[in-house]
Amino acid sequence: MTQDTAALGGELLEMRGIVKLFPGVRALDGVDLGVRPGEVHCLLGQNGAGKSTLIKVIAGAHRPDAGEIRWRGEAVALADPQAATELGVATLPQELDLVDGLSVADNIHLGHEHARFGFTRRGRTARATTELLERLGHAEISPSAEVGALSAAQRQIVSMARALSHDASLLVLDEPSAVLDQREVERLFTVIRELTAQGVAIVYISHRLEEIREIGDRVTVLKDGRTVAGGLDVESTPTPEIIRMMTGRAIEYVFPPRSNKIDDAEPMLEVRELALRGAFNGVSFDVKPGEIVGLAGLVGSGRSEIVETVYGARKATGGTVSVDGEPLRPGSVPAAVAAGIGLCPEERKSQALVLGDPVSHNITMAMLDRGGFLDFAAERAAAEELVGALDVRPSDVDREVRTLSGGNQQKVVLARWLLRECRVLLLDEPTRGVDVGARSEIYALVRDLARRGVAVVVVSSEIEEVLGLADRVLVVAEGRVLHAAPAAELTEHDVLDIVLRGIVLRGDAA
Amino acid sequence: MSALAKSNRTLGLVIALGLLCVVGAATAGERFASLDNLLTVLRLASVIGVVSVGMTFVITGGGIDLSVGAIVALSSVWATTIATQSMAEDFHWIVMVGCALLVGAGCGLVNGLLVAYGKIAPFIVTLAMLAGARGLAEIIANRRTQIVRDQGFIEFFGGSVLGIPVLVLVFALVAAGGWVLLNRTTFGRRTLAIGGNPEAARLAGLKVARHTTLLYVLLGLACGIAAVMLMARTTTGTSTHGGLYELDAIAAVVIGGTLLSGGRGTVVGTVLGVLIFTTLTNVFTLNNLDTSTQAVAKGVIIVIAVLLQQRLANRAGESHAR
Amino acid sequence: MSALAKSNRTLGLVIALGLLCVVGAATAGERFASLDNLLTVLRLASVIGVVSVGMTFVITGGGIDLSVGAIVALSSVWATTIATQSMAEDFHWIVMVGCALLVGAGCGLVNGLLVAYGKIAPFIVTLAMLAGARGLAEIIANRRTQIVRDQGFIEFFGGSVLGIPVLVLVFALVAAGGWVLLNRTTFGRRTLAIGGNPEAARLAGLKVARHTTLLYVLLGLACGIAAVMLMARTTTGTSTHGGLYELDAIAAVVIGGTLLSGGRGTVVGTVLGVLIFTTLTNVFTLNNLDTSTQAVAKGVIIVIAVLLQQRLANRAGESHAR
Amino acid sequence: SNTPDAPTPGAGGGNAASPNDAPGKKVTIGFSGPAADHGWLAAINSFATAEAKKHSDVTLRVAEGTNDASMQISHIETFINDKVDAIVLLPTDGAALTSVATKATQAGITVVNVDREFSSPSAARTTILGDNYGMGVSAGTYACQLVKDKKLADPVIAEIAGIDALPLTQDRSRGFADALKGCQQTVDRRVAAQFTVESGEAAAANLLQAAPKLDIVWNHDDDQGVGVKAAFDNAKRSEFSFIGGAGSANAMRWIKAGQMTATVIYPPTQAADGIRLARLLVQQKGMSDLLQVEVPRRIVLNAPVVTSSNVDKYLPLGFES
Ligand SMILES: Nc1ncnc2c1ncn2[C@@H]1O[C@H](COP(=O)(O)OP(=O)(O)OP(=O)(O)O)[C@@H](O)[C@H]1O
Ligand SMILES: Nc1ncnc2c1ncn2[C@@H]1O[C@H](COP(=O)(O)OP(=O)(O)OP(=O)(O)O)[C@@H](O)[C@H]1O
Ligand SMILES: [Mg+2]
Ligand SMILES: [Mg+2]
Repeated sequence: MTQDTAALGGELLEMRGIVKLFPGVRALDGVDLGVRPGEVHCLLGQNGAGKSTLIKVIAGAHRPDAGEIRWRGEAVALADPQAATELGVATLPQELDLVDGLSVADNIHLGHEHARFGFTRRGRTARATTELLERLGHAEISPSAEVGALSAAQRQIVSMARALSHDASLLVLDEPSAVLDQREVERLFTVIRELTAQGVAIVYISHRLEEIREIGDRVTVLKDGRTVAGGLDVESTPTPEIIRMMTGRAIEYVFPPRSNKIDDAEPMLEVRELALRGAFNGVSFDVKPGEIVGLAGLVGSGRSEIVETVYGARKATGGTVSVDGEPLRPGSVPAAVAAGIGLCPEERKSQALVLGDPVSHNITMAMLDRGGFLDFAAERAAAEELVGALDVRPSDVDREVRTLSGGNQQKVVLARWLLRECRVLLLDEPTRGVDVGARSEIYALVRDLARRGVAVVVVSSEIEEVLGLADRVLVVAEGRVLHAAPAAELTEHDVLDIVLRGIVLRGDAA
Repeated sequence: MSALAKSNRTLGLVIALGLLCVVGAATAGERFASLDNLLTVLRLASVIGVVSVGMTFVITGGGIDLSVGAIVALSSVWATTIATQSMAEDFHWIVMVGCALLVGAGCGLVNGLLVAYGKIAPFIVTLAMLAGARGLAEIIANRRTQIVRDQGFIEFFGGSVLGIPVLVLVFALVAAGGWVLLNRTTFGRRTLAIGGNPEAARLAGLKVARHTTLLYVLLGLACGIAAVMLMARTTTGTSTHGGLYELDAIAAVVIGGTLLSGGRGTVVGTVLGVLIFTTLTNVFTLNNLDTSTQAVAKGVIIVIAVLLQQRLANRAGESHAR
Repeated sequence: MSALAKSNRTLGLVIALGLLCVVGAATAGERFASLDNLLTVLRLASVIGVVSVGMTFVITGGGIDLSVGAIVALSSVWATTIATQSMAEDFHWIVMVGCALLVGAGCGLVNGLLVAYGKIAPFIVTLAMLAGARGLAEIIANRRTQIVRDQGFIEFFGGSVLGIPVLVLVFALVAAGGWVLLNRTTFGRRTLAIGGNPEAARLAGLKVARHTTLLYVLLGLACGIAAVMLMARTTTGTSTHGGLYELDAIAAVVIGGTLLSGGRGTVVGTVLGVLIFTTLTNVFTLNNLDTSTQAVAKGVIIVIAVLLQQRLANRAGESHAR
Repeated sequence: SNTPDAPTPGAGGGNAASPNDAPGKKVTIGFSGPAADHGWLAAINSFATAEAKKHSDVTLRVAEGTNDASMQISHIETFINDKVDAIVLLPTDGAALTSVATKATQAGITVVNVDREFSSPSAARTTILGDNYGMGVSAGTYACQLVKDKKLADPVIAEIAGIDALPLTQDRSRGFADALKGCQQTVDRRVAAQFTVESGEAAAANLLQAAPKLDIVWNHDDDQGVGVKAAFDNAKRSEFSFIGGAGSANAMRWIKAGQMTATVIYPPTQAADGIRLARLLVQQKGMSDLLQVEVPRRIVLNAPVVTSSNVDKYLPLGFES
């Protein structure tokens, strides 16, 4: 790898005055960005600030309407993804772009296959794949497995391996940690440090500010499609200052206070010996009205499957779920919804949203089980109110959900169940991809719902979030509930101990 | 697609239809522009139009139905058997109508159940129904053309109300009903959601399987109505009715702007699509084109029309880079 | 779908075919189980088989082609015009073969360009081509059946090598080539990617439009080959060749397990699908079933076969709920 | 006017010139028939257009051929709107077109019904029928003759029908079976094709497998016959007598060459005759060969059998398909 530019301290990638217009939106309105070889350059900004759009410009997926791009000092036009790849840019997009029907190995090498005369060299491909996966600490993923059958986290790993497979000199990671747990994030950081040591530049996007602190060298902050601060040194910039630049106000990154008036109520949601063959067994817990129960655990521990089974999206092979004392018909989502349960699923794009439909339709979707005529005025009013309440940006409810930024899409899903006024709310990774400001808002909102008597179950890979938000925490590993305790009695360290070693160090089951 | 692009797409169809009319008027003059000719076109459009409106729902909901023609045939045959007709004689011709609608809806139900609960690809299910229903129609009719004897029936459906043929009225009613159902009711919205992302619809608590079944029943019902209209128009019931309706209906729906992959549907577009195809045939006939040339011209015109229409829609959503 | 489920799906097809053979042998005995009959079935399967293999690629790549039958007709007509035949006479019958392949590929190219660069829905493009190519074939042939005079041509393609009819060999070659292309080359992998997630394919730097065009050219070429086979088999070229091939080919592909929405395709499944349909007709004929009963039986058998096959595939992917 | 030995009028234009041919009042004739996706139907069309061209006073308007009754009805409606003088109609289905034909007649248009008969006699001024039932009878009678001549004991008789869903196919099969009853024979094997070369080949190939030995094969249609014959040649089977139907030029050439036993004529000139008659009717002339001053209400064309002994006479009539 040529390091001349690095030696000169020059910039590898320099972008100036980048403008990108979408119908009705200036997604990028004059962005400047400079990335040096061997650094981890963090890109920060609220949901919809334009980070992913900027990334897509770098990747050659969007053509900017104005602006200049220099690569190693020379002006370049990133006309298409191929041009970017040829320069040495590899991207891990926010919305994983994998092909479900292809194997892990084929996905990783799509577009730059190991081939001779057009024939794929399968042995070579498999070996290269295994190598990449090992490097990421995931040798257990088989190169021949179909990607469609992998879990969200595994897909993230494959996507990561795909980005690494290019031998790029600039690696762009758009929220790579959103579906990863702490252990996985650590592994990711190890790989990133290896790469930067070789002189590879990294552009890193995340809404988890503590990650930025740990891995970042410099930050660029975007706001409303503009660079508000470019190339600040991470060490010397305090977090509150960054938040202020992002949001324009000072936000305390805090969890709302717990209420303490729940103990005497009858449980709203009762789960008894719930089992799903091949996934989990003997899961029992109660959630009282006003209570927030968190499920903590590592990626792949079966938390998503538990909530999906409670919801009836998967048919339980044993056990019962009751709401307010009434047992639910297993395997029936409509029954669950009728009984007052709502689920924000893990993958918003494939499981929750109709991407081509307007925001308002997506918000009112759970109300459609009632027959009759639509009331457009009421629909619009309801959607606008929720969009306002959750601060979805832009606030236009007629906009196709597809065109919203990731975090704002998440808020739309939340809005759906707020409108439905559930008695039980199951939230699977509710803040995935949500920015700091909105996160606090969501926490407050969830707490507020609880205060109004809703029973809430939260699944999150961020242990801190589970501990901070929930009243009570269940620690899950390999399809079993290992431990249950009031959140106040657990620390992050405890939880990690439990899931990694499978033992309860202190405290007793609730 | 933005609302603007959507309305532009419809505009494109209107323009295409308009151009066609201009060509018709220029080449055939009076003969094209007369009220009589208009009614002829509308009457022809009405049968396949009813089927196409039903098809709009199934396609919008993410499905497809190849068996519509066969269902029309079976319904027409079943409703004109000696048994049915003599029952109709004893009672009222409404028996025949009821029979056709029931058979149509029944076939639709079978399609729907196999697709929604049997989880077989709609293409395969309805291909099987296509073979099965037409075979059954042939067996029932013994491959003879069955003549409708009830004059009341023929007069009712063959007649006019305020100068508008009843067939055209039926089509108008079905189209209007379809529009309301798709755009103004939760049923329509559910259809769009299920076609757009079935998994999301399921997780939002919608009864996807039941709804899908209903869509096919609805289309079956439309086929039953079309069978009644054909019976009135031809005064016969036969297993050869509805030949290639599947292609005609799907073509009209897709030209109209409904996405073949589901999630986006327009009844107005479908009606325009049907009218474009029917008018095309009419203009050809008036101009005495031979059949082969007609076929080639039709192919070329379809492509040009869609290209034009897309340019229009794209202008609205210009910078909408993908 | 796991590899297990996939192979189980193929297993389901093999079992269906096996059952069909058992039924054939039980009901028609010797007449079914003879080598002659086997070759007859294979010969019948070979023409539509070649088209279906080509169709597998287009569908896997996320497209559809309704014009295959029309392209076969046009190729056969063009390759048997007096002009072509006299050129063939002067030179060699290979001229006729070349002509058919060129015409097929040319039509495929037009389809491909309109789909990939014109961005028109494949359904519409190929519907237009269906009308256009058949019309053109009629015009060229003047709706006559053109007889192939070159005996060398007929003898070559009508002959056998080591007891295996040349037609069957051609089919086997096309199928084997198709399998290798889909499963062992970057072209095949890219086809799956483009069908499964075109946006991801684009971001991976694939030339999606060019590749899509190629897929249609490939299918056009397959249609040209099928036309040659048909010309040899029937010793004619006519505009009625290839009637309803679009349905037959798509049905074979879908029954075989290729996803109609793209992204998953199997040549082996397609070949089995073709064989099942052809054997079905053969068994029916041997048993002297009338066409209507055949149609009904066919419908029922399709549904049962697919249901069975799904149960098998599901058992493999059990816990894989939904 | 048709004896088995006399060619149908109109086709070869072999008739003596009659005063009827002299140009008269201008006549606009609308012609509508099924989709010409088939040699015989194409011949119907081309004979009709050729006939119209012969008369300077005739303007012919041809509607798109279709197999959809509803579409054909709208074509007739268009003709009515257009106020043509006469309509020559070969219906996709006689019964289905009856009501619109009645409407045309009531509108004062001369309707000539060709080939497939309306269900009401008052729907048309005159009807020219190729006799489908009679065609089957001719084929069956000839088959019986063969059985007797060749002294076949327990012969295997097969039938390759056309599109089975069409009433005309049913009529042909019924005629064939009825005639066979006359010599105590039945149809042992029956397959149906689609009136196309390709389907004929496929059906025949399967038929040959189903019946290891055949004595007589009647194929309804010479168009699909090209494919049927190809299947016979491919399988190198010729132990049977091969009877065709319709009377294409190909079939006649085969008969001449001894590759086919016989074919039953089903005249493709019906529509041309229809146009001739329509013109006469509109111009209020009679048929010059008849003493009767008016055109008859119903003409049923004969279905003669062409064999090697009389093929030369019919060859000029054979249509290229
Ligand atoms: N295809 C598109 N069409 C129209 N508008 C778009 C499109 N893609 C993005 N936008 C708009 O551009 C703006 C920037 O979006 P972008 O996805 O870049 O945000 P982001 O910073 O990545 O946010 P997040 O943190 O939520 O991922 C948003 O207002 C979004 O709505
Ligand atoms: N569709 C699927 N096909 C095959 N295996 C699956 C599928 N979905 C989940 N799994 C597997 O089931 C196990 C539990 O997954 P689940 O998604 O419930 O875990 P989780 O704790 O929610 O983790 P995550 O953070 O990834 O959501 C994992 O090992 C995963 O690989
Ligand atoms: Mg983003
Ligand atoms: Mg999860």
